Amino acid sequence: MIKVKSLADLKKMRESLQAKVDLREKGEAAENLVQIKVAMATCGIASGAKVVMDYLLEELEKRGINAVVTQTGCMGYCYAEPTIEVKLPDADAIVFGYVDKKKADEIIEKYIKNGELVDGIIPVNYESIDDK
Amino acid sequence: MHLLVCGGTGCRASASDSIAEKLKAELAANNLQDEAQVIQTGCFGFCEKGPIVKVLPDNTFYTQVKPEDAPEIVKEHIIKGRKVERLLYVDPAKKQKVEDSKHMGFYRKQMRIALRNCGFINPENIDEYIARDGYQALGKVLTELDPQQTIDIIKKSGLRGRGGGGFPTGIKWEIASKNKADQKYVVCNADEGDPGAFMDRSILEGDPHSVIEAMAICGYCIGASKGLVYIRAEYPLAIQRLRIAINQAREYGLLGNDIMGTGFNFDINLRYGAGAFVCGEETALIHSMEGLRGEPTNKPPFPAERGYMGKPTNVNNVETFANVPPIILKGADWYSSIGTEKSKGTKVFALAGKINNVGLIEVPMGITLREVIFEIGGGIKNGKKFKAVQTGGPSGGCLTEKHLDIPIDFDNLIAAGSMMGSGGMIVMDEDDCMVSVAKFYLDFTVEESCGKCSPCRIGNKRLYELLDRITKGEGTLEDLDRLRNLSHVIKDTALCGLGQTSPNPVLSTLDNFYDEYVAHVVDKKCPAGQCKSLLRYVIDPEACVGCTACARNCPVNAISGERKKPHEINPDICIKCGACYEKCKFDAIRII
Amino acid sequence: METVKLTIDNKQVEVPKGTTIYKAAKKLGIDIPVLCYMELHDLGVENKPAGCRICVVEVEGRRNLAPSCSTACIEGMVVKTHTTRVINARRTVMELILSDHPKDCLTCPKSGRCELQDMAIKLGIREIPGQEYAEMSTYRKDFSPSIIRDVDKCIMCRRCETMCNEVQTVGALSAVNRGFMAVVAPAFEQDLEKSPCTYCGQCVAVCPTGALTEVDHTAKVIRAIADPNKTVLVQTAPAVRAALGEEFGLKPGTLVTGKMVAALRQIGFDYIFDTDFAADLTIMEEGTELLDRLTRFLDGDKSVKLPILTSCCPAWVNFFEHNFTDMLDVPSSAKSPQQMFGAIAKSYFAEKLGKKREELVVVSVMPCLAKKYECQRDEFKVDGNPDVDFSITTRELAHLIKEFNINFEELPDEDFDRPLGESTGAAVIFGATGGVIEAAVRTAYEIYTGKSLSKIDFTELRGMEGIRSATIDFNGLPINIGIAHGLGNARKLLEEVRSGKANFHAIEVMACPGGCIGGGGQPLHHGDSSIIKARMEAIYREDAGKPIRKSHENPYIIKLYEEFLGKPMSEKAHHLLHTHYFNKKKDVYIK
Amino acid sequence: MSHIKLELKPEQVAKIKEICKSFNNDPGELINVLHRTQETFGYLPAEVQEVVAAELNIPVAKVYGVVTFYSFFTMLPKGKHPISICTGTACYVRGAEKVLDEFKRILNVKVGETTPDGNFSLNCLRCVGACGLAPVVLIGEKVYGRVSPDGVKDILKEYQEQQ
Repeated sequence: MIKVKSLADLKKMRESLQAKVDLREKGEAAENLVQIKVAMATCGIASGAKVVMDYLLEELEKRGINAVVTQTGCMGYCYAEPTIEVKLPDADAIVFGYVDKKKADEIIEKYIKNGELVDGIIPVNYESIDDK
Repeated sequence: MHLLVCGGTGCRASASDSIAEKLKAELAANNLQDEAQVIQTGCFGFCEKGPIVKVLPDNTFYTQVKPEDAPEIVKEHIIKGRKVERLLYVDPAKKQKVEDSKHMGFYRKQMRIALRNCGFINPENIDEYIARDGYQALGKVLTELDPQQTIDIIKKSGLRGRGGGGFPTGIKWEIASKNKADQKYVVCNADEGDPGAFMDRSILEGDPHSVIEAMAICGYCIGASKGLVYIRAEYPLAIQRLRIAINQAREYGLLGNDIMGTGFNFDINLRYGAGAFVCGEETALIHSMEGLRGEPTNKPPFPAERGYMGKPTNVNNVETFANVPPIILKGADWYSSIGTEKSKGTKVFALAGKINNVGLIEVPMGITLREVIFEIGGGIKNGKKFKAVQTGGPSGGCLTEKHLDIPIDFDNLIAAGSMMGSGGMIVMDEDDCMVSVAKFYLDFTVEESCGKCSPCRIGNKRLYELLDRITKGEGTLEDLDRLRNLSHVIKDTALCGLGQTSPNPVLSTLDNFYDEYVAHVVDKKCPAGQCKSLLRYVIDPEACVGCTACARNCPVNAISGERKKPHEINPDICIKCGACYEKCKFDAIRII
Repeated sequence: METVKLTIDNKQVEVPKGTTIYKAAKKLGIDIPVLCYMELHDLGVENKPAGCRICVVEVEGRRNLAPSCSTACIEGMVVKTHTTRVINARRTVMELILSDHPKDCLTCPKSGRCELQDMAIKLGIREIPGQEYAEMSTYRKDFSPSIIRDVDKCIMCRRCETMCNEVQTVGALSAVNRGFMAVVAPAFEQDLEKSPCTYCGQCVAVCPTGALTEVDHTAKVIRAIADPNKTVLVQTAPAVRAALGEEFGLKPGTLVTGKMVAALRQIGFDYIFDTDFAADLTIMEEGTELLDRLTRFLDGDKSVKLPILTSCCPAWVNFFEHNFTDMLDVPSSAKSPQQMFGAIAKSYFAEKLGKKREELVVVSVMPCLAKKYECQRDEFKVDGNPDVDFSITTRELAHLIKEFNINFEELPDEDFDRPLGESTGAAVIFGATGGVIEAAVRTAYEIYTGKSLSKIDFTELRGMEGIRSATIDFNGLPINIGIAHGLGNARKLLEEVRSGKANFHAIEVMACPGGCIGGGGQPLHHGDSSIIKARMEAIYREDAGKPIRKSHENPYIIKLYEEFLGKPMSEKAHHLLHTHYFNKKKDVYIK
Repeated sequence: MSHIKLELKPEQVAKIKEICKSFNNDPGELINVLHRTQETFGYLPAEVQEVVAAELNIPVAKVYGVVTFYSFFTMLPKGKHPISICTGTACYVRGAEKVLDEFKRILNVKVGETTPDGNFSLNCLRCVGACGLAPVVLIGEKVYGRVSPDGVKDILKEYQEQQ
């Protein structure tokens, strides 16, 4: 089991974890690694985020797309739940709202495969803590 | 290239659909459909200047676009690569046209500190938190700072409690640190009970480690080795994620004994609420954690002196804690540079009600209600007129048009007759009857009053009864005076924060919507058309063709009239069910 | 001691740090009205939920009004106790309380002694705005053998809850429900009868309103007196004479034994007897039992249960039947004086009169509510006929006297009837905590040692402290004695005994703070515990003035044994004067 | 208040004892104990409270005082499908009351009641924090968002057909 025994330990750990993330983002498979986050807070799950997440996991594998699907917390767009964030290699992350299976299919086929945007983008309108 | 057309409700109302159509047609006409695509998006949250069209990849932001602008956009921008100057957004402060929307002030309206990781990391994976500087703040204070230095940072940052009262967090910690005891406690108040507020839930669901880390920092500062999270049982997902997070932190040795080899011990346990709003009050919360009825007790003694199990206890809410790690890492000066003079940093609000973009937002203190409601929130649903916004939950008040440009902070909201509360913002439109809204809140307080002190136990019931009479048309002008006096006395005499603030919805609506009250008691009318007892259904003889549909559908036979002649409703029999109104094909039924 | 200086109503005052505004004002002679607040200083009991909000005052610089009962004084504080804001708030809050309170004052048992009524008068409440459409919280009425709960009248002062839980540790009452329907009640809002209530009546003694009152038996008593076929006997408990006068405006601590007897005679009782007689009898039985257990113990009999526990307090009996079910064979088997009196009256005295027991009605006047329950217990009945028919409280007797239009103060002193009216000083002190054990020691010592006591007063056994102990030298044999009053103290002491930490030979327990003088049936002290102290002094005064002060020297007791019982703990005595105890713990593990 | 009588079986008593023991029979854990007990039994009838009180060594009146203080605890058994209507502010302004009325009308029960067949019980709760979906209805664990009065019938149908 990993134990953080000191601050130095923790810093080392952060670096290796960040590197891991970087690797995921910029590593060998960078050309085709897609990262998807599904907002899975109460509102999201209540409006069907779990179904969407399961669908994405299954379909991406079936369609042979190299992707990482993870859950995350509330993105804040409660009016547009379920929401997912898709980050293609070398592109800014894009948030899609009102995602159901049909929409997810469209996102895979059009955006993920071909980089074509589809309806239902949620414009991100905040500054993150890292911006300042 | 992409042409993003705002498909938010506000822009749609102003013809964004036909703009998209036009753009598509124009592109097709120029045989550019493969070069550029038209995409309808969710709301840009800038409905005031809608409809919006944004061009990617150059981030050009066109405002107040009309369908007839489509040919120009395609010809100039897409074909010739020249921006359509006259449609560009003009920065109101600098009076300059903004070419790249990344430089628009609008995008700085929201700023995420407490929500920094929500929606970014997998809350069930501690590694992702650590990769985003998680537990660095704890490490820093444990190895580089002593408790007082840490408290000084928090004090200097100007952080105030986000649970409602706005008490300076650093001072609270300092008091608890100075009280000597063999055991002290850090308590996280996650009993978010304001209806319409869900920021604490979102933080716990999206970033539980930030709360754990901050509690440990607090434990170090005040000299406590035990932490407790008092969390609503109604939040199963938050409980689950918090549990997972605590276990992971323990596994990593970030909770438990000798954290990071510094000799500091700290661990956290959960206590569940069981559905009592009053337990958001810290003394009531402590009693509840002790297995008792959640009744508040008189302060002083404050929990910092005598709290959980009679020991010094520091209670902060979830959002307050979530702000702590960034303050430690980025410094007090960074934090205090955000916000207003007396209210530093950001505040998370839950926008709900009759607003387009219901959601969770985090904004710097000092932003105006107008910006929040009309820009971030995308304005009022269905193009209705804004009437009021209720902040502070059952303890707060209703703010109106005239308050829209007040910079939001703790003190300004109180001055305006409301309060920050935990951050719920419920927007109301012209269809909402303010007497009914006040009654709704009083119904809540009556149900949630613990019953310990007489002003709250009986007084709120009487306030509710008065409001109920008014909505039924039985009120008098004297009742309005009674409402006011009773409200003031309850505020003045109730034992705890719940009772002391429970009349706020009454007082603020009395202050801001007195005419509406008068309409109820004098004219016996409800201007918003909400109070059933005050409505009257009548048939407009001009419009009525005598089809008899209304008479046939009336469940109590209150409608009479000959076929092909105007009908009449007998108000003595009518039960105001509205069946006739719905069945009439000729709009002949009027509600007055 | 650290002190703080503050200003109240423009007057300077200096008080110890931590003093409340209410007490600081009192020091200045300013009486801030309080309703829920109650302090029984001598007993260390304080009830300050800060719930009623009547005692609010204005504190300069404070946003809202402060409850003076629970707000500590701070250096430099400026307090105003009667500004317009305060008066308006107090009056409005009072109107609110009254808007949820029944208006049947005319027939309310508390009328005239009701603190809420007094407050309404003091604050000049003349009408309750909006009463016609104000909903009231209503609850089922609860009639137990001793106590009536009419909690429509409850104002949530929580005094009863404090007494029941913190002082008595009985735990029958708790605040239940929330908000408007919040009230103090037993579990599941069932009747007290189904709760572990001991009927000690301390809740009734402190209730400011008519929410908790005693079951009134005066009408039944009057009917019995009026019945020509009944011979009505009355017995009066020792603590009654030390408190009854208060109901007629006499100073607390005034002894009214003679006037009380005269009044009872005027009311029309056929025989005016004294429970004190039975108290002396109790000493004979209980004292003998103590010596018997002690001798057997000293002889090495391992089966002997020590310490012996007194059993004259019926609330205490109820308490251990609920809470110390593993120790049911430890208390003395002697009945209480009330029941001994009834048993003797309906046997020995009935024989003397040549009447059947059914023709006799025995009424007891008690400082106690549990006595009402006790006299209804099945084991104290013969073929359904109870040894004691009705037990009325000191307060009820005062009502009777008033109803019979008797000018109490003007009454001459009269004497009890014989034979059951003769008693000793040892019997009188039964009324105060420590008195029973002192009386027992006086007798047991002389019987055990065969010597006469040189000093009759055992001051080491007296006092107001909750738990006391003393060792009495029985001619070289140290006898360890424990005393507890208040059931919470009794629980503590008994738990020590159970765990083997304490080593006593005899323990006296009285359920009520101060003993019977502080009983639930006494004139209301309204939170002034000095009244209880004054009664105690009166009790010891009465003892000191008695010609005979040891129970075994009571000539009528001696005669009773000679003529009827034989000797203490004889078979007949056992049959008439002893009892056994039941396990009343609710069996929750139902199949 | 009406109370449903329940006779406890020895194994039920053992279960309660086990729950209490898992919290070290600590009276301070009363609320956690009650949560766990209600999870097990569905509600907290008087007898269950008696056992909890005995195990934690506190007066049963105090246990009842706590049970009646917190709205999460109930002494009445819930229906097979407990329906909870969110009447938080966001749901209120978006028409929760009309949705509630429709449930009342169709099921013919009042708030707090259970249908005679024991299938549905109707309750209100304050804010589940899903205000974006207002008005919100919960049936069991399932959340229904943006419910309109017209939609009530369809929602109920899902459960009625299961019979």
